[in-house]
Amino acid sequence: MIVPFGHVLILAGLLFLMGVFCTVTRRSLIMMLLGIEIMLNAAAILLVGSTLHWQNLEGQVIVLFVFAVAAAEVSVGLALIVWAYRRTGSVDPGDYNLLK
Amino acid sequence: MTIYSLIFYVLALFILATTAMAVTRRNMVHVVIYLIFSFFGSAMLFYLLGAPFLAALEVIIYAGAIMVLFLFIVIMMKFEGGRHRLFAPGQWIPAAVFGLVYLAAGTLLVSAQPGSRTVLKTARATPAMFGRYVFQTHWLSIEIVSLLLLVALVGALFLGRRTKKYATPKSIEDHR
Amino acid sequence: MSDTLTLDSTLIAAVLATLLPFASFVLIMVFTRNHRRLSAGLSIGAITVSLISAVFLLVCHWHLQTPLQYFGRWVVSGDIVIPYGFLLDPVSLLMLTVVAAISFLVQGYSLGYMADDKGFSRYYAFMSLFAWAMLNLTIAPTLFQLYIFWELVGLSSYLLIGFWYEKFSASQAGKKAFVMTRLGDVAFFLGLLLALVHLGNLNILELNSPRVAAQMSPTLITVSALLIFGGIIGKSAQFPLMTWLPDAMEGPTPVSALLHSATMVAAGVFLFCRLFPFFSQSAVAMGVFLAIGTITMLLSSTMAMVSRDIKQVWAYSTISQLGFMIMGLAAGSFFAGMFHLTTHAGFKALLFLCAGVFIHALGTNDIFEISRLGGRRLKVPTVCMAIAAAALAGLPPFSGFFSKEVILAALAELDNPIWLVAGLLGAFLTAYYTFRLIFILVVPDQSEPRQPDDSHGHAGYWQMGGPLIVLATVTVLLGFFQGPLENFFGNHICSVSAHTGSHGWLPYIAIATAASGLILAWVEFGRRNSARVGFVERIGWLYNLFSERWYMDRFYRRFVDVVIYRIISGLCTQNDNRVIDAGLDALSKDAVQSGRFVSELHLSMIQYRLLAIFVVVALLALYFFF
Amino acid sequence: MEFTGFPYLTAILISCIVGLVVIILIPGQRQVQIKWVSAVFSGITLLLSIYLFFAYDKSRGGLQFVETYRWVKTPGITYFNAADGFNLPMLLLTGIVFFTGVLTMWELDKRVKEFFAFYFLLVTGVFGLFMSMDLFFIFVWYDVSLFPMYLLIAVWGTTRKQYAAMKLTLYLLAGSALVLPAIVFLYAKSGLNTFDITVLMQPGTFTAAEQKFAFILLYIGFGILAAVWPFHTWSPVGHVAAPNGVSMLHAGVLMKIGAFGILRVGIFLCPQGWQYWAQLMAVLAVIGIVYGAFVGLSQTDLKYVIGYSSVSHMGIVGLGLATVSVDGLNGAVFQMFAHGVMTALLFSAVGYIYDRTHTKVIAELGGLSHVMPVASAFFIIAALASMGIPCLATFWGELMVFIAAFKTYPLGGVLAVCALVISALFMLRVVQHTFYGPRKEQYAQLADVPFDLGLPRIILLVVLVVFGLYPSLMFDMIETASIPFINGLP
Repeated sequence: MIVPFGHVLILAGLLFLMGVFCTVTRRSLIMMLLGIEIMLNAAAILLVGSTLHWQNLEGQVIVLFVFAVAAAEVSVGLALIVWAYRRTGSVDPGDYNLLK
Repeated sequence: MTIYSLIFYVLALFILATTAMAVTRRNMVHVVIYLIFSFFGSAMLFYLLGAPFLAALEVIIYAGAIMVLFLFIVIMMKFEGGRHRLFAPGQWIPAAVFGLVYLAAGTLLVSAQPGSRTVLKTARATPAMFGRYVFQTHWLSIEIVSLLLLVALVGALFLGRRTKKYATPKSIEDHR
Repeated sequence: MSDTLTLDSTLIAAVLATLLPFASFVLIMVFTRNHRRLSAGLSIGAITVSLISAVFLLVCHWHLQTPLQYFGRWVVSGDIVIPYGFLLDPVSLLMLTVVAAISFLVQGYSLGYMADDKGFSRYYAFMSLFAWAMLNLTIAPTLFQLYIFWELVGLSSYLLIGFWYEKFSASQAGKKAFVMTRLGDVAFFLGLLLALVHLGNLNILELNSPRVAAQMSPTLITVSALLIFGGIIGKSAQFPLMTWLPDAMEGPTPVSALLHSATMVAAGVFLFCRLFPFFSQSAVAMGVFLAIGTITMLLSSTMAMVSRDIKQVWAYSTISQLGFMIMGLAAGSFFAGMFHLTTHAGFKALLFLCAGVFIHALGTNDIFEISRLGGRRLKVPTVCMAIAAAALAGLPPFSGFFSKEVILAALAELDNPIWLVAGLLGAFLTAYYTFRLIFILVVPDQSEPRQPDDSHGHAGYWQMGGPLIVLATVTVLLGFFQGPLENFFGNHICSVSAHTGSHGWLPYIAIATAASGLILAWVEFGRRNSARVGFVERIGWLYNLFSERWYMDRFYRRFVDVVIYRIISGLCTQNDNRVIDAGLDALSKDAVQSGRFVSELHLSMIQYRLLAIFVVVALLALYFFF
Repeated sequence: MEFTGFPYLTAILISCIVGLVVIILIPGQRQVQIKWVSAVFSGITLLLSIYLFFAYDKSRGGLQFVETYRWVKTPGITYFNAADGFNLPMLLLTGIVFFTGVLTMWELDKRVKEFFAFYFLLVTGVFGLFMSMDLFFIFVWYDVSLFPMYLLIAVWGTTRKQYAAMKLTLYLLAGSALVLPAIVFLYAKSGLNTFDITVLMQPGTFTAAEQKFAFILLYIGFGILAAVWPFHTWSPVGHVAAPNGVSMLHAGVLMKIGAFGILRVGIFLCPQGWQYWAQLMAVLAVIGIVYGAFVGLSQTDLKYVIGYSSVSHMGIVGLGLATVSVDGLNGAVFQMFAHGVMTALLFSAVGYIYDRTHTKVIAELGGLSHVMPVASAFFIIAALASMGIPCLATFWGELMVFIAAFKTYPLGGVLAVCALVISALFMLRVVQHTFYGPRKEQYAQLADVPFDLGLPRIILLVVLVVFGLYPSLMFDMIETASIPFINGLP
């Protein structure tokens, strides 16, 4: 007997919100990437919780894949950031407005 | 209230608090450190929720590999901070509005979900059990993911090459 | 009554009388603009034929029993039929003759007066247009036709008053005349529509028949009579709309003579005569008319007392005499109005034409100036003007005496003596201002040194003199035709003569009033060593009041400037620019702006885009789950 | 394909299109040739429209010169042209204004080829709209006539031409955006699978509610083009900016398209909606009449004054349509015709003056009667027509409308009649300040209008006078359509 499922949902939800907040408000590419990590983590927590809820191992499997994808994403993402930083000297997303 | 639930709430508070601290820090190194704590908390939560293997992975991959990667980058690049306000009003106000909408939607969703009141029972998926399940049902996906990781590795290497052309940082205005 | 077009001599004469001036107008405008003599010849030829036809018609139908009508289909639309035709009855026959005669004389006179003008051909074209409109107006059988030509008279008077268009004041006067009469015409038009809606047609004879009362309630009759009278107010320069007429003196003097004697302004009184039986069905309306006529007469008499401009004096006197005619008609005497209209046409034309000779010869409008330059040595106009002035003042045996006497008799018939008193006061003032002018002109000014000036041996002098003599003869003789004329109208079924001749004392009082006016004028202006200053001019504020036309003009000017131009027109324009246009521009700017905003979501910083994505997802979630 | 006799109506369209093609084929440097070709082909359309006007059998009435061709069968689109008492005056008007407009632009020397090509395209649309009896084609022609307008103003215009062209186009497209849904709505609701107006106008096709809905859309949509009061601001701006020949077409014909559209589509298909909304129409029309006159009073630009007088006059047309009576329809259609000719004359006269003096500002002009009496006379007569002087055509249209309005809406009628004074005031003001007054030095060298350039003005003037002296010519024609239509109303 741990907690009602809803509490896990709320925890994951709040964590996700923080991730979103971090992603969209911090003016730094690295912080954006970190925000994404927070969101992924929130999703992972939710998936683990739902595994317990429905007594189905599938959720944990997805978390496994999430970790893998997160690792790949971070490596490529950071490499991109570094590359872009070298090229422009800025990690401020507001400076990347060449589309305008 | 059982001891498990107490642990859950403590962990939840810990995760939320460290994450919140991470989001609001100006110093990147601090951010990363806080997040590492947050991920440690998450790992313990996983353990509590019956996923010891994933808890281990969380510690190894997230708190270990990914965060350390971030740490290296942050330290290596020496991004100057403090140029901007931490939260520009033009951004955090819409984000706060979104947050309210999100909270409202979330609250409604959670409360409307009949399953959300069912209390979770303790259970445990041992690493052996988990591994057997994964490789019985998802072996192809595992292979594809491993390929993905390989590609990511190559890609990161490719991007990380120092080319002469872009050796010196330039301002964006020069590219306009 | 003949409703079909049969070609008899009467019809041919009527067509000739009414159509030829138009033909000459078109011919002059299109072909002979650069041939002065040809233009004048065309115009005068046309009006001569008109005059002969008119006289022929008058003589032929002297003993006319029932009115003759000729109709041709002109416009048919739905259930509205507008015929074109002729109505021949004593009123129209007499008026036709008068109009044709005056037009003829004025055109002959203009040969001399306008000889040096570069717009000679144009002048004659407009004259022809005017004659055409006026002649058709007089013999219109329906109010519609009358209204149409009424408008055309307004138009041609606009063209003639503003004839010297290089003068700003002239074009301004023309505009003023047109707009003010138009104001009356709108009322006229509305009254006409009111009658049309309730009666189904606008035949004048049917309007005048007693059957109208069966189809229209008394209130309606009153309202439509008052509205139609609005047209008379405008055209005949009655009380609220009288100020255009003095300004209309900006036109060439023959034009003033034509406009203010027998034609344009008389058209209003003519309309009153035309619709006399219809109007007299409403006692209220007649009362209003009487009041307006009286006010007009007195007001304009006072204005005439202080004017120094010879044409202005006669203009004011025209207004006052028109008011007098309206009084007579409104008092219930059809004959009084019509008779005075006829006599007035003669002597007023004479007055203006004489004034024209002075102006033409001496080059000034100021009476003191004319006197100083020796105007009295122009014998023919001086004598003619004296005759006409005597007629205007109502001295026997000139024509004005007889017609004024008839009007006063009609006023005496009324219950309230105040109208008679007002009439006598008017007669007194008329005699005063008339002879004021005459004395100023005739009696040499002792204070000024005499200047020998023989410049009046002018080329056009006798061309101008001829019509004067003819008119002077008419003025002297016409009064004695009162009896036959009365008989002529007696045959007319509509004639409601109130003249009973029971006021044997009235002629003496009238003569006494006129004579006292004359004597006062003599004391102030005619006597040797007189100060030549009228009693009004000694009272400063009264002089100002009179010479500023009771401030009516200023009021109108201010009213038009402030209310029409600045407030209403300004507000509408502002509304157009600031509200409608600016609103639309703002709308389109907002549209562009919102387009920009939407494009921001595509083009702006990645974080905004992300935020937008999240918001949309959240909203979609809300939408799909609830 | 059903043609009864020679297809005169199609011949008009064909002569426009052939003219257009020929103009395109001629090299652009040969300006004189292009002008002659334009004159010849527009002359052909004029002759054809005159022929139609007189060949129409008034005793028989109804639709004549019918040409039908089932074009696209599935949705029921028919190429269906016909002439009746309503559109023959409009065709005649278009022919007259087209021809005289070409002659008025005789002195054009900038991109002549393109100008006349667009001019022909515009007129093709106008002719097509007037003669078509098929909703689909009416909409297509409507848009065909709108689009060249933008270029004609934006390229050859003068004052704030970009703004004016853009505004006009947006306005008119907004109008067509209202018309299209209404047409589709009617098409769908009828269930008859046809765009044929004669079929759709049978009583009972649409319920009262449907008619009310569709009519208000059509009224506003076409009303924008007819400069109905709150939607009028495009028209003065457009008049001012457009080159003179285009102003003539624009005020003379294009605004009539709006009123004619209300009549042909709105009133024909939705008679009940028409009766329901008539009060609104009358109110807007009266406001337009009075308002246009007052705004015209304080304008400083010659063409703006004419533009606002057009707003006022189109209000009279609207008032006539709003009365739901034979007299009102007669008056409205007559007024459309008369106003078209009159405005064309006004703009044509202004065009000559503007080409010489290079200004349209009233305060800068003055004393022009001294140097160009004939040119002034044209303007003055047209101004008199605009004031509603009898014996010029506009008088009769106004008269009929006022009579009808006085019967139906006494108050509105009174107000509209009172506006006559204001319109007299502002027209006389313009005449006084432009043509009267002392001779001005800077204009002393100008020449009066020669005969060949005066020709278009003479034609317009003659038309104005002929229909002013003998209006029955037109009323008899209109009545063949209006009386059966009003009698056929439920």
